[in-house]
Amino acid sequence: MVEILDNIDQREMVINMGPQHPSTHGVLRLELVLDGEIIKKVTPNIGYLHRCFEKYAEQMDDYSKVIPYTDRMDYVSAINQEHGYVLAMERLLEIDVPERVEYIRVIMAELQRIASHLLGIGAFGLDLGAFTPFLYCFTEREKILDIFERTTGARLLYNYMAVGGLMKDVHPEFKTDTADFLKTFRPKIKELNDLLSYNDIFIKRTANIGVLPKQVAINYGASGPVLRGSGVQWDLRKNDPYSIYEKFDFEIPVGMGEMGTLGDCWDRYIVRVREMEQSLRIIEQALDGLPEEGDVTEAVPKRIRPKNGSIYTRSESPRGELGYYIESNNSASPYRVKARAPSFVHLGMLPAISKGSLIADLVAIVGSIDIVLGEVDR
Amino acid sequence: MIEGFINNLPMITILVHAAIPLTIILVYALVAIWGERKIAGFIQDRLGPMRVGGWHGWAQSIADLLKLIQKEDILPKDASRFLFRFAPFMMFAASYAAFAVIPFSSSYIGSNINIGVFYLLAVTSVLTLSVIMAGWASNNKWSLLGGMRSAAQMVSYEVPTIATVLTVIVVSGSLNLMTVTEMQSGNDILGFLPNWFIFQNPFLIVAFIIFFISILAESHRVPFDLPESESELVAGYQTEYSGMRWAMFMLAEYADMLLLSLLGAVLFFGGWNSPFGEFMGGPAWGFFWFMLKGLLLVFVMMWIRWTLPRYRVDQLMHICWSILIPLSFINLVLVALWEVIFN
Amino acid sequence: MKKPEEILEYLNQKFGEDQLTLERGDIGEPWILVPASMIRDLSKFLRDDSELRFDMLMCLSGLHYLKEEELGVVYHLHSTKLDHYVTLKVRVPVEEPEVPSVESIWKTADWHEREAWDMVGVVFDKHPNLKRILLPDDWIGHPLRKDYVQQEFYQGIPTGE
Amino acid sequence: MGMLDKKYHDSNIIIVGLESALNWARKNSLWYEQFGLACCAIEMMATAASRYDFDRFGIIPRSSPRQADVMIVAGTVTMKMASRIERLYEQMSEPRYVISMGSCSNCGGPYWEHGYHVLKGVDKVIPVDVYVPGCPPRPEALLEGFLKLQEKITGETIIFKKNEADKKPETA
Repeated sequence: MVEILDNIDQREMVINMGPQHPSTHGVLRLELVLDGEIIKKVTPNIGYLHRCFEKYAEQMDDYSKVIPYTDRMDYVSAINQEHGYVLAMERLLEIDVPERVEYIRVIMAELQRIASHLLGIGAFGLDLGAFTPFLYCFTEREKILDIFERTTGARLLYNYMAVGGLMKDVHPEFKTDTADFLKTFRPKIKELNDLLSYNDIFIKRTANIGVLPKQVAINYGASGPVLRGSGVQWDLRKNDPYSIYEKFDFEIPVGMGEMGTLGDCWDRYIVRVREMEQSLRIIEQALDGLPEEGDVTEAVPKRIRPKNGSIYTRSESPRGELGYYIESNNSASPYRVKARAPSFVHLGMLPAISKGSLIADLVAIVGSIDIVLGEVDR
Repeated sequence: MIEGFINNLPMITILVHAAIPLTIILVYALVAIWGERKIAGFIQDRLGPMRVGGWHGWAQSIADLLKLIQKEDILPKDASRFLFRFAPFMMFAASYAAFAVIPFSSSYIGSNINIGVFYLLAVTSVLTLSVIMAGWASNNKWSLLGGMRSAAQMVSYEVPTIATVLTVIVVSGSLNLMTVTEMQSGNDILGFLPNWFIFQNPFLIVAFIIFFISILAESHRVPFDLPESESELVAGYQTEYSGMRWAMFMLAEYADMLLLSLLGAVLFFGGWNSPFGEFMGGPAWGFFWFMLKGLLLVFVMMWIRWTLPRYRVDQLMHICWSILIPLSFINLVLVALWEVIFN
Repeated sequence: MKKPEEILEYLNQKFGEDQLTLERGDIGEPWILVPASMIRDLSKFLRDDSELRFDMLMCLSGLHYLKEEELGVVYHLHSTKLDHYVTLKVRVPVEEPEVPSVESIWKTADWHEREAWDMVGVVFDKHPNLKRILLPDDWIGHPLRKDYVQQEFYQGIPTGE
Repeated sequence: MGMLDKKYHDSNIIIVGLESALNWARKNSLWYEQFGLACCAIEMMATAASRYDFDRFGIIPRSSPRQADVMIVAGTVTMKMASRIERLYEQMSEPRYVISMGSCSNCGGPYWEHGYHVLKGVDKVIPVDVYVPGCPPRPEALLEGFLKLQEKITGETIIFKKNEADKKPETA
């Protein structure tokens, strides 16, 4: 650090990167203690979007009524939230689900992962001043939302999965639509790479910034692209396979520190871009294996009254490890539903990563850990 | 023709010489703001303004202007009143005053002083002052940061601008912009190329590139738009401004863009000389060619804005001090050598 | 890949027979009931022991048992190296809800414990700054208590209909 | 707007001409404030993106409240956020409008019953001009909300203050 003469009166400036700020991805307040533009201390204040999900889950008089509220937790990847909750319930009640339902769920979850990453990457580019990639990503995302809309009827929050099956079967042209999307989307990733990923200014703004070492990541409980960005080969779809993920072969992209040190913003970003390609591979294999016949609502129990017990199930949401701890006490309404949100944990790491960086870097770091406030505040 | 009528009524001459650049700037600003939104729309494959006033929303900027007039003009309680009010007008005055020496066409120039370039660079350095004034006066932490950033950026980017302008003066030998343009008329380089400075000397192409980068930074356009960077400092030094005061900042920014592009056109692309030599010469055509070159450079600035991300403050300084400045001085020496050897 | 039962035997050798008991509901996973005073050094042992190496605290949730008048804290641990899981549960009476904080062992517990304090009212002693994290600081009561009554007004704004 | 409400009692040719010009200008350049609360913010961004494109109507985002005319309350307003929303509304310069987007900000939405921390409708804190129903409303619904706001603006007169406009007597 540059040494400052002692007689110069230098006071730190406390500034609120407040609940309304163009690049806090929603209502997050960061109290910054600044010395010039160098950040001495960051204290995130959250809770501006606390919507009482857990209290609501306890008041619902039926386990399946909680599903619309899980959508609204991480509203950018609603299908993955439902998938996590539904998996937990099926493990608790030991229901086994028909093959066709599992395949449709995996296809929808991977499509939602691509849509969520597109938004995360677009917003990250927007934070660094690149306005156009944000709009190109949204154009692609709209195509995925069209597929969801024809199947579930909604664009963003679907309430599509039920405990033990699905609300209703997929749209007749679901397979052809998804296949068309796969064909058109693959060259678009290359275009995005040319425009943003290997853009020299983008690399200068993201390499060696917000470095998250491997050990700190694990100790802080990081997961998903943030953990993989630091070089840890950890993906629940491979390491702790749930649903039918072990049927598909796909790699887990891991940050290698190509552009700077291992675990910087660029690594976390490029892991998300490469993950989209892997999701495409999964969807292709799942589309081929999708069984034609099978009623999707046959295994859905009429009434759910689990005996008392508890279960903790984790699934790989686009932001990381999404866990549901459900405790039942022999009644129709859940006794306790606790959602372990990855963004909540990643935001807890922010003070540790961003000490001594500039404001512009802090914006890049917040963009690279890709948080959604609905999930942080639940 | 204009000279005869004006000389014997001094008051009228001042008004006319003041009014002509003002109308050019105002008409250009309205068209440029609408143009930027259409270009942005085109680059991002969307439509841009369509509904306002009929064909492709041509009346969009007029609607914006009329609305901004109706906006309440908020003066923050403990902002320093006079500086807060004065900053936008000083900023526009700085770039507007510099239009006096720009030779719009062979028969019209504001004031044909022989230190044209020197005057222009001196007046535009007042811009930095007004941005810092705006940043400090609005008593808002974000604008203070924006103001400090712009202080560092605009002052340090004047050095490469002046260095590259110097290389052209070395070739042209005179500071008067009218004579600089006259020297570039005719087209006998390699038979068909117009002998603009950029073709006369290969090192002047390097000089133009450095010049273009530094005028991007001078008028704080992306990738150097740190003083009012949207995503970091809310709205930079403009955070506290609303209504017409903020509109004055927008006008000043677009006027500054036009001014520096026109300067680039004069120094490197032969001002009002037509690319076909005598074929479309003459004062009226001269004005057309001159504005075309200026607007082309403005178009490139807008094009860059919607494709590149933004630099960080220290990277900005690094580029200026350790790349652009040494390069521009070396280029100055090389241009001088080339001149000595070949002419 | 250790089963919860094997982990319990391993722990019993270390911490004595009567301390920990393995409980199992009618359905779902078993958990180890841990007395509150022991939780911190048990966690340290779980993380540092070469046999166990639980380096990741997946989830920490607070509960309120109305009938038994108790507050519960559930820890879900996972070892990324040896890939096994364990669930610990601590139950404390509602009157003195003190539970030692494990923030020094797993950094992620910092926010999870603040949330448990905010929602259920479990006091984690020796926690660096135990403040409300989700609700505003001047909020009355802990919402996830079964007997929680919602306050009528908050700073003059009606919370009800 | 009430600029001239002291001098004239009813509209006449001069006022009508000026009025319609000012209303036309205010209607066609509504700059919304770039901040979103929850899921509706994602739909707001999708509306600002290429397919639905706010810019066709002259609507662009402005990050500072000073330069914004419309505040789109896109998402759930919680108790902690209520005072911030009020503060932001006060920062906006005068001819300002509020579009309450989504059933959460209209009336508490899916969180009306047990949502202890959710404000049951943003109109408890700031005056709202247009309510857009839906959870989240489709981009077309948000655009419809803007068209409704534009109709409301064309109805405004500079003779009476904004909120007294609807009480003005039914003269010609």
